[in-house]
Amino acid sequence: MKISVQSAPFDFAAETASFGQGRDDVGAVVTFTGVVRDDSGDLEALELEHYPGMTEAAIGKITEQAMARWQLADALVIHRHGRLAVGEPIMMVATAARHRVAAFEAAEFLMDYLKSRAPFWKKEHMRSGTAWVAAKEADEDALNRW
Amino acid sequence: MKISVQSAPFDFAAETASFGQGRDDVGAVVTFTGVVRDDSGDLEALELEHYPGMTEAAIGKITEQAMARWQLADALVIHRHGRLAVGEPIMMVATAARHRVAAFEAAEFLMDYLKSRAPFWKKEHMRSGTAWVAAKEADEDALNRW
Amino acid sequence: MVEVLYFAWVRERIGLAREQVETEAKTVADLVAELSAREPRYEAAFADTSALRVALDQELSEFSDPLAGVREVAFFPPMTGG
Amino acid sequence: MVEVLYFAWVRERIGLAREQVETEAKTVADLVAELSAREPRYEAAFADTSALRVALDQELSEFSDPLAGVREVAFFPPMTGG
Repeated sequence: MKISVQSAPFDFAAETASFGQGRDDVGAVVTFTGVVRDDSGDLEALELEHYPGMTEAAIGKITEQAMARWQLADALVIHRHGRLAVGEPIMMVATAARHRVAAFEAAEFLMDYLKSRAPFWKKEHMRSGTAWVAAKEADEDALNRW
Repeated sequence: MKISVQSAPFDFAAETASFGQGRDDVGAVVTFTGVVRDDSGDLEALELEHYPGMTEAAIGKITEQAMARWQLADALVIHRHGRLAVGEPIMMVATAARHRVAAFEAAEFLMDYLKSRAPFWKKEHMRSGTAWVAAKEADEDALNRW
Repeated sequence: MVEVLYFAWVRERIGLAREQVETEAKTVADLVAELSAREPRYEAAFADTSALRVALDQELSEFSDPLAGVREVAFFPPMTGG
Repeated sequence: MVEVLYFAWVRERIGLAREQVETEAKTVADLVAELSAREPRYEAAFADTSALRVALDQELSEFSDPLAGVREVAFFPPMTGG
């Protein structure tokens, strides 16, 4: 299990190269990568604020829960903070399990958690000004299904 | 969109390096990798037979359906055939979409399809003998939810 | 004349990967009956068609489907890919 | 004495990232009332607590929770990570 909250870019290839490898009980590896998207055509960058200390602890705790619930062989969460340009990866999650359903469900659960319970806040820097991103009810609903 | 049915190993890092990149409408990339697992402790290798011609066409068609249904920015399916040792990657799927739910759902749909509709057959080479893997009702049920 | 293909344990049981078959069969089921009547190894392979799948010209099909115009028929067990 | 932290637009509205607060407040809600009474910028930040979240010693908590033994209180809007 690896949790990292960092401002530096992460290397997806390096992170996934050894993830879930060298074990004969891993049949399924799922990864999710979140990327800065520009829906308005007006976005210059995203700024991610977080709560140092709480962020790592909270993600670590929920990832341990996911490991136990879906009997994961391994799990990885990397989340960036700071200023990110359109097209840059914001975060990634990886899960390794015996079966595909467990690997998919655990990755989705971690994503739903990160969207609505991990202490991150996004601010959009647009050519026309700046604005904090509002929380979506859909993200809260997504978490409640677990 | 890329579909490949091949006996050679694939390079996950190389395949994902450029996947879904350089577009400002991609917010979510999901990958799934299937790995040869040894549940019995007796497995030497897996042998995958397929139906050349039909395999590529069938996967291409279903991937086009997934692209349209979940409005994917891109999709990738690589599936190996031939003899594969425990721990070797069998196949991978990748999906790129605006939102995470679409990327996850499309990847799961493609997996459910590949498990029960793509013309592949697995044979287990065990120390104690060989046996064709039986289809699982659960895989058929999984496909029917879509 | 149709090209008939066999995969996985169907191929192993019949002992052939493909063959050309001269037939007047109207449906897949008719063709199965013709083949089963040939030899015990065919009869064994086709004993339980509920355990088999068929593709006509590389499209998954039903045993009740007509063979008119079909060039390639493939028989195989349920798929186990991924 | 508790350490009070503010994040995102709560931080911007109050104009502070953190401060030490001398308080006898029994609950988070009491602390919010004390802070709101200080200055308009606090009042503005805490105007609608249904739009806010609170963490006590880095655990998500409720506004009705007691402050006894708590060293760190953080106020912030609903999270928008991932």
